[in-house]
Amino acid sequence: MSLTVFAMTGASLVGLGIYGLLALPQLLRRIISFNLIGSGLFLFLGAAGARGEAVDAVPQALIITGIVVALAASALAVGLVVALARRSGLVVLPDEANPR
Amino acid sequence: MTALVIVLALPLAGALAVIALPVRAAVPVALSATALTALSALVLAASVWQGGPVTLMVGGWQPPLGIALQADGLAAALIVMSALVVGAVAMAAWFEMAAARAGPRAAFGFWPLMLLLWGALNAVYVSRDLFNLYVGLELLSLAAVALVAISGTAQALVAALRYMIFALAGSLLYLAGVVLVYAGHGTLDIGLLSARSPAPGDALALGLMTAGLLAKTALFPFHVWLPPAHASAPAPASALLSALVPKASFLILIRLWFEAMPELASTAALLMLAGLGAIAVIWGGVLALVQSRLKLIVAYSTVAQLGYMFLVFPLAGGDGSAQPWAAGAWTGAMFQALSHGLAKAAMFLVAGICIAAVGSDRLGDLRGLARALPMTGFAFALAAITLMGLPPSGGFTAKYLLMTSAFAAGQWPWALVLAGGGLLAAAYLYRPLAALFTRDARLPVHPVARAWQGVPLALAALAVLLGLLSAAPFDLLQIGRPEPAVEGL
Amino acid sequence: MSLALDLALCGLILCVALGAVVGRGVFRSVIFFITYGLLLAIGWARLGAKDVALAEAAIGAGLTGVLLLTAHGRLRRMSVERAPRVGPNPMAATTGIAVALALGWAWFALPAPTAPDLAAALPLTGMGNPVTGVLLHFRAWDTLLESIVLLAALLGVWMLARDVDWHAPLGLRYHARPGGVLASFGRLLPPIGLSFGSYLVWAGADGTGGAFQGGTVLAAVVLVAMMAGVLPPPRVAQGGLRAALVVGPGVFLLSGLLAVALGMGFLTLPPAVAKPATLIIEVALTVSIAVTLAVLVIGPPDDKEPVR
Amino acid sequence: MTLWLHILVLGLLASLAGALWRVWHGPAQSDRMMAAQLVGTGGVAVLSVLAALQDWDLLVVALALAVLAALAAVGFVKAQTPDSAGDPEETPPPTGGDRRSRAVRATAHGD
Repeated sequence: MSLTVFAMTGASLVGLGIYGLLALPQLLRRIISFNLIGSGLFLFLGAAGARGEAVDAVPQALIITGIVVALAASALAVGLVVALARRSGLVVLPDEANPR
Repeated sequence: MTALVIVLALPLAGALAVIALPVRAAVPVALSATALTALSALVLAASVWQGGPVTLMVGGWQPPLGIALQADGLAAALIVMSALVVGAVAMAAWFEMAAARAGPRAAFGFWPLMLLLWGALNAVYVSRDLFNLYVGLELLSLAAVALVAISGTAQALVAALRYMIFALAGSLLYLAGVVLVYAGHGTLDIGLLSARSPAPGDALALGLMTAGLLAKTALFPFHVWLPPAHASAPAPASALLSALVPKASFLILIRLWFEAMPELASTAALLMLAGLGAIAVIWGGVLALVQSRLKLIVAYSTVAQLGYMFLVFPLAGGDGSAQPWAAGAWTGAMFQALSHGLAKAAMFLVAGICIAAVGSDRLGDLRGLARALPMTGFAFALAAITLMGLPPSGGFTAKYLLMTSAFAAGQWPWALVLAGGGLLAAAYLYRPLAALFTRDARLPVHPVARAWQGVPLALAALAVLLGLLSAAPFDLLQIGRPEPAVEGL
Repeated sequence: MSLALDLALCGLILCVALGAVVGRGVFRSVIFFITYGLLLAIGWARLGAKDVALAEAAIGAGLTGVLLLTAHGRLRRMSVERAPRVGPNPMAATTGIAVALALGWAWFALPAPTAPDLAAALPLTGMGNPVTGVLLHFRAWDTLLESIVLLAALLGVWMLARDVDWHAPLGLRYHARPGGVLASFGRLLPPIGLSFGSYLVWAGADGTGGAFQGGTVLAAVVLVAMMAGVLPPPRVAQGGLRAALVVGPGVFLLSGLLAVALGMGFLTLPPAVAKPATLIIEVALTVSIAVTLAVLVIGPPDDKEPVR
Repeated sequence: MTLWLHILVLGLLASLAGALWRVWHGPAQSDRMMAAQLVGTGGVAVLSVLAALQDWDLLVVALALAVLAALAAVGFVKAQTPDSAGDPEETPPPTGGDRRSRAVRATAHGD
């Protein structure tokens, strides 16, 4: 039962993160939303891996790998956001997709 | 097996060495790592050719515990194509990314990033483990985004950020599918998954993974990030990004739909994938037609050319996989992946030479450039022949195979797409060709080393040779092909 | 009773995530995200995943938090205009809810759990902690690639430097009042953190811990020391820094190639030497992870912020 | 005993909820940051009790949280100064338009 609670929390976190990603233009908040989606997925996986007799170690290892990868991606994304603000003062993406 | 290990490990080891060693050692180390890896790629392809797929259990652990790597014919072909492209890009970058031209920052960062990107590509080509593929894709995306940002302008940063957002969203969608697969089956190995007992969540998992990979492959309507990103990067980086990076996520799509979960491939889903591909061919072509910068034309052409590869899904997937035309369609799509890689890399390297020669890639500024740089103009023309799909190029073989399969399958609308896409390519490539080969030169031309000019020419020639000598790659691609159907065409 | 506990905890986690997404203002969002990492670490502890809890506490709550906080501080000063205020977005809400519902449905449709049998193979690795066994033996290729992913991100961050700053020390110029609280703290934390981080690496073989968790704690120590002005930030050109960045993945990769040269498979560690070899790899990885993460958060070489 | 420990954890979680309320309301940035530090302290407490309840290894997690919580506070303090790298302690007490009072004012405005 507890596992279901965690899995549902994970699913809701994914939903919340997707909302944030689509609805919030500020780039730092989008990075936060990415992290919410990732950790929600990991929570779901962790709950699924804890269903058996013993807790499955493989999902735990996958999740640790995933957390580190998410940190790497967040760091690069944050760096890009800061560099963009430094060059042009923007904290959201300009609307047009094409460079001139 | 040793060749496979070298192909996987040497680019990564080269990148580590380039980072650790003093800056002056970077170029020799990177070039020798590139040469050795390219040699091993050829050895690997030869051993696949002779002995069938090469398999490697990392650490000696069998799946589901360990990770299996396998180089089948398709992976070997992509590894060789990538080695050729990276080799050419490294040669061009030797001139173009020199510290005197590109600045110390870009000159430091380009080499390790190129090698990391290559290592990630090779890792993705051979991996049979869905989570390992996720890690490989992330490495690929981060290196690719960094290569876009290397130019340092605000415009490049915007393009890199947009790319990053799409790449991250794609990764997470893919990861969601991986999570569902592991929760349902307790394994991530593609081979074990094909023999699994189906679970209700499988369709959802496949859908999520497909959506994520489409975003990474820049299929319409997820293509908006690609042209600005590929056009903002320095030309050698653009060549890598456009020729190679989308092929990795496309290959995973092939692995999922043809090997891991072929029974889930419903006709409607396959038609939708190909339909999006068809729209991409037309829409990418139309947008390429209205651009005024060479790099943007070439980048939009990537959107269009990637679309052709998706015609493989209804022609060779699902129920169609047992049909006589499946082999032709499958091979045609893979030929498209290979020949587009070679030709597109050549075009971006040409763009780099143009920028070095006249300081701009606007069509108006390129007028008459072929008079001063005939090798470069000829290279662009050869690459254009492949992208238009004219005989005897590799692009022609690809489109011929796809078209005959489409007629044999009775799915003639795809043939219209192939024909229309070829006409559009001719139209959008005519403008830069006409500008290059016009008589009146506009701007003074800085001299460009002949060796540098020879690099894209060699790549473009290879793309044409792929069509002339299509028998060998054709046979290589059949090795380890899922469900080898009756050879019909 | 424990169900009530989990319900309360998950409720808090959801509230905090909601606060991070719908709350107005970026700073509030960032702070909620930091508390989110904290609560999530408790959640992992409840799920019995101690190693994940440790990783989440160190990375999710610690490093990502400080990364976002410093970025927010800089954006506030550098941005020309604020982000436009946005109202509720029905399209985004529908998409989010649909995906959440689909995942929720998938949970109830999951077949009975099947897991690979680790018990038989684990003794061959010499590891008592199955998670470490999976990370460094069964899925060693993942872990090697993952350590290289960090390096790729760092190269990417360095490429964001301006050309004029390239030879400057990494990050901003940190300074603190000599003898002040921060400077003293910068001297107090390192010994504690160093011993704790090293303990985590050592304990990882059989108990809770591991190279990534230990490396993150060490990175935190390095960061605090740099921010307190105790440790001068390095330059890209420094050979020692660059060697430290690659020693972990380098040793890992070379051990894998050595195994090939000796006629075993790629990344194979024979049971006889598995335990000491793993320890060497882990120590090297820890050094690289600590240094990479610290300079990743410090950011690219940067001289002075533009004043707007 | 187990029951009491459970009740203790629930009580601690309730106190965390109180701190979260402060994070939501602010109004100043420093209010939010201090509340987050309070959540960190509460989290360490929760983990310690959980260690007694489930597994003593969780004390390691609690310790990690305690060490890392300091990092966020340092990052916050650094972000408050105009050059984002200094120390608010460095300047004399506010006497008008100096650095510190500007930092404090920026803080009081919230976001």
